[in-house]
Amino acid sequence: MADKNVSELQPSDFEIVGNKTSETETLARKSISFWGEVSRRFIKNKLALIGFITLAIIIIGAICGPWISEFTYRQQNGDYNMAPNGTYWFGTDDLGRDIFTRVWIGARISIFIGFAAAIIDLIIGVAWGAVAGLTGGRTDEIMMRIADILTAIPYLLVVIILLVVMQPGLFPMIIALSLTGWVNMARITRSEILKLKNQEYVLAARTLGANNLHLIKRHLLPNALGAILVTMTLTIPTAIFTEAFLSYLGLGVPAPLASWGTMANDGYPALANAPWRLFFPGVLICLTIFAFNAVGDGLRDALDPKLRK
Amino acid sequence: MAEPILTVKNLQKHFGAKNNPLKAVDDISFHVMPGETLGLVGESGCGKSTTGRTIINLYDKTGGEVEFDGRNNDRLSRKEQKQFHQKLQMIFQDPYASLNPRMTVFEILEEGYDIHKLYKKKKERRERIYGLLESVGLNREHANRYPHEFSGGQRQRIGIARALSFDPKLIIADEPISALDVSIQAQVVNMMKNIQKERGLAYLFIAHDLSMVKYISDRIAVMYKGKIMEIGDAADLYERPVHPYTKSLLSAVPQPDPHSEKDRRRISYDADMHEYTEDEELELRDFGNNHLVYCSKKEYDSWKA
Amino acid sequence: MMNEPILQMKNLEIDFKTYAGTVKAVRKVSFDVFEGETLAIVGESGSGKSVTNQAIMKLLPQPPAIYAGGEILFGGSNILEKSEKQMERIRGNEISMIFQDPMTSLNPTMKIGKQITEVMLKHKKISSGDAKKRALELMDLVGIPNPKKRLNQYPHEFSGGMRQRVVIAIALAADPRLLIADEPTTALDVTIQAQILEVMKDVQKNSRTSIIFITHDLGVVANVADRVAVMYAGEIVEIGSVDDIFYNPQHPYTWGLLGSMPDMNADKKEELRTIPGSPPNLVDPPRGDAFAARNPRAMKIDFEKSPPMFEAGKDHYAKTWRLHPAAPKTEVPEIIRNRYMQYNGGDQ
Amino acid sequence: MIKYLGQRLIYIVIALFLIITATFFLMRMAPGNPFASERALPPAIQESLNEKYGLDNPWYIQYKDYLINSATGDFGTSMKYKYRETNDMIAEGFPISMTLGLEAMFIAVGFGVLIGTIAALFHNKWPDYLMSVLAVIGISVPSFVMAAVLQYYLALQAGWFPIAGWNGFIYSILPAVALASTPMAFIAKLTRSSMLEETNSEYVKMAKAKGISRWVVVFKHALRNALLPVVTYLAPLTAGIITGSFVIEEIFAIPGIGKYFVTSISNRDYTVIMGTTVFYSVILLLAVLIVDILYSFIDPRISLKGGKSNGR
Repeated sequence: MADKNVSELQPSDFEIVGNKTSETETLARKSISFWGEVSRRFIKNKLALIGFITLAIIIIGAICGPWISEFTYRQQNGDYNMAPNGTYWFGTDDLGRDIFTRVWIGARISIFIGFAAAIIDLIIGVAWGAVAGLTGGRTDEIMMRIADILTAIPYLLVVIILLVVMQPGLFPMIIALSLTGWVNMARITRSEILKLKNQEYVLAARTLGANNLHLIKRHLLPNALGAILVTMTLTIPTAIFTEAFLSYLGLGVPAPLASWGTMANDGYPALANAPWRLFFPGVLICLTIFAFNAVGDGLRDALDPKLRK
Repeated sequence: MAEPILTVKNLQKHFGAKNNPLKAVDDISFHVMPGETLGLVGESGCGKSTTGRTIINLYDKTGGEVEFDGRNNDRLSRKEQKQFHQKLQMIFQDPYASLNPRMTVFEILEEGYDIHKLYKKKKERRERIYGLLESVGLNREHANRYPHEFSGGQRQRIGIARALSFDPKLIIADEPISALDVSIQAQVVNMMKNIQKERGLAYLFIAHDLSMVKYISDRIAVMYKGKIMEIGDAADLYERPVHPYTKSLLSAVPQPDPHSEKDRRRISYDADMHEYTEDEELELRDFGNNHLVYCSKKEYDSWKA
Repeated sequence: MMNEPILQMKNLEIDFKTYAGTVKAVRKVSFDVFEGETLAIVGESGSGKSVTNQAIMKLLPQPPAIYAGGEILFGGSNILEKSEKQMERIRGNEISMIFQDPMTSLNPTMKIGKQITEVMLKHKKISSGDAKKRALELMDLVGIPNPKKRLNQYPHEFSGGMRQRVVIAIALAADPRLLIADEPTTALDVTIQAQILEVMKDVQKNSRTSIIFITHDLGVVANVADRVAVMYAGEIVEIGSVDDIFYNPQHPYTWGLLGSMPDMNADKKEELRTIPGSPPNLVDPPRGDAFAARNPRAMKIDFEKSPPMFEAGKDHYAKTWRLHPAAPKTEVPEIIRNRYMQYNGGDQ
Repeated sequence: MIKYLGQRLIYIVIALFLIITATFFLMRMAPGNPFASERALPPAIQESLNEKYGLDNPWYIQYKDYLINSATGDFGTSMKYKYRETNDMIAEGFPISMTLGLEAMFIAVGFGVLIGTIAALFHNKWPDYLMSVLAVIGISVPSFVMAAVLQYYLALQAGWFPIAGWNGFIYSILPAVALASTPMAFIAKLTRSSMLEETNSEYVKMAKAKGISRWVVVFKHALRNALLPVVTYLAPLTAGIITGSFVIEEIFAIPGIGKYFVTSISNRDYTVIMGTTVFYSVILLLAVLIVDILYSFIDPRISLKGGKSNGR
């Protein structure tokens, strides 16, 4: 219909045809599940995507790195402090060991420590936070006072003392890292549970007769999952950083095992003449911490309801 | 005369420290008849929402008794507990917070049946849920959608459908329409009235919008600082308010009519004007066809005349 | 009072760039504001009433907002062409604004006195001593008890109603010519709302300030307004005096609004008139009359061409083909007509 | 005010008590004997050393002595350097560590807030992206890697700075920057998101509607409220800087307490370890207290009578 102007309208134009309300009932947006929406927004975040890809590369490296190299991480093959070349892609250290293999073995250990510490934080922290948040009243008060006092204690000092006393090794390192790490997770879980506990859809479920278990399973945990996941992704890099830091103080995993931290510590004295010994583990530590932080921030923005257009 | 579906005697709910508690609900008593709508109005902080949530056991009461469907809700057997959760339901204010964002509408509506392990067979449950959707003016196609895809009005209707899962006898509506636009409010209110006519269920309608409450309620109770100031038949209370607070409240409501607005004078209310002395007995006194007003004996005589 | 308008809005168009496409939030809106009058702009959420008025102060962040067309004439020049520097001299000085939520419109860590005097010190050549004196006067004017003590207090020490009075005092500090109130009483209880409306009417009486009062509550409109503009889907669909709009409404949407609001004095329990369906999606607004899809008496032309503003009486216009000479005669719905005859003997 | 302070002081005492007890019992569990490090000492010397350090009385006596000594600030003599008193070591090293620490904190807070504010003001424009990249680098590169990089390029290759050692301001620049890099990045991120939140808040919109110029709105209104979360972060920041100093002092050979602490660890010199640990804990706990008091001055809503503001 060409766009008529006002004057040449005929009476037929004014015949009543009634409304078309059914059209207005259609839902504007196509149906997309919650997690579908979250991943769509996560991918649109460039930085988070770069972080995710870096992480994937590092994890693949950790898994297949040692296979594709013909050297083992312990093998001392006589070429001391060789710069990166055809055979030793990342060069060798002062005992002639191939840095490429050691760096990927180190990757396994560092990442494993990071995840292990984060998972322990998750288990203790979420349990402690959920119980405190759900029960409320006296128990909540006491549990949170304990958490406050624990945060007052300088976290790294306790870890250092612990490692000094216990024989340094993988297991004591994980214990040390997660000793006071869980407090942060507990606090975040508690605030999430407190916030969700008074949400109207949780009250509605309670009026339908749901018991606490049902509430946790169907409402509290799924909705608190976002915040917990974000905190976990940010705990891993802190744990990796702390492990490298402690190894630098000579409290790392004992030789011949090697984490990035111990490798960096060994490589430091030779900084002047064999910088690659510090360069490769150092860069990988930085990339891993960057990747987890980028993914963690990306997840937080993707889960943030406010940003939902 | 029929048994009231809900009887509340000297209900109290205090928050905060024992020595000087915040008396959110300060000794109120009222009843709701089957199929009736009792409006509960008052300004923010008067305790109307707390009253609703205490009756349905979302908050533990500090004192008093609540009897629903003839049974005191403190001494309920397991089976009676189940009945309590099925026959007494609640709808909430914020359309955006009353539905779990992670669940589809189908999952939201079937939650009641999961909890009470009813309608296990898939087909039977699906029929039941489609029925609920149709009773609130939505259709099957909306069942597998997520809450964020609906408008405020539609979400409020889903909340009502959820409350109808077990054909309740009483629904406590805690400010169900104050977050909606006026035209959408009218849609939801009309639907609530139709559902009431079809199913004969009662409403405890909590709100601060006095015009809408008058329209939907048979009887109205006015609350102020945790106490019921006046309770009576809706038209009677609006035309012949007795308590000074009710008068002040009604005088403050602007009407969609410029002429009457020009000469409407606001009456202010100051709680100390009563000058109650310690020994005066304050209680709800009957001013005829159970229009009760909270006042002292002295006031009763002077206002009655 | 109907002399030279102090503000003229002509065919204002505002779009918003969103990930779902460009939303045409304001579509060719025009209205005038005269000196000393209160123009109420009423509409439901999403009608564009708030966006239109924030454009007057050029407060819309760009991006995502785009001033897509039209002009706003104030003090002889077009506000849309003014630089940020020029706007800073107008905002708070010649035009000021009150927002909806008193709880968040005040800086929580700054004393009340300072937030009031800040405006005067910026716009008026006035010593801080005089500014403080003026602030005390203003606090008294808007009904804040013992202002001397309260001047040095912080926002969290004030109740909602008191905070809104402070906000009004701030808006009046540099005695502006136009005051834009964006749903100032929506977040308040009914008794406090009544007091705030009184304060605003008193202030207007003795200061000749024009007020644009944005709200969705028709009761408040009836109380404060001299003229009323009804907005729907980014357009003004009807504009006229408060009596025209309440007693002789011409646009079907205005009927719908009036019908869905229960009247406290009506004792009959007839069902509320509802407007079926929901407002259109403004990413691609409908070609014809935006309200056509929800209007049971919609005509063919409504779905093809957007109606111009038709004159329905002196200074009373409605944007509906109903008023076109060739359109079939349709009367104002019966329940609206007799509702007003019933208790004020209108001449209908 | 007093009630609030009292509550915080109780926390500090409890925390300190826990640390002292923890360190004491951890030391007891330590493998072998602190003196067994180099060569087996003849029994007579062994005997006198145990005597001197009271290692021969039952454990609870040792615990009691230890508690009294720590309370009175006497942390005994170093087991490694027989003639050195732990307190002297701390007295010597503390001023150096403090200067380094304060310098690093100044850089972290100063530049962190500056970068964060600029990034927020030029949201989604090139300064914002540049600042974000800087922040990501800061967070991803641990202090000891940054130290090595700075040392290698700026000191070794370019020669602008001394490689290590400590005499004069020039020596403190690289270590301070290395120490401050991660906290600075964190503060920048914190300030940026907090500034973004404040600049989009209602009261800032109100301030703009009052005709207040853009920069006055940012600095007089938004920034002050945006800094509240940064102030809360100051306590964990102090902890981060102190623990960071252990490695940085080691790398740059700075004779601060950090260095003593690290050497005492490798030498398993328990008295020095315990002494420095308790000393650090006292500093950290005081930092937490100072931050709390500072916070209550900035944010009037926190009334010190128990932290709850009593809006009318």
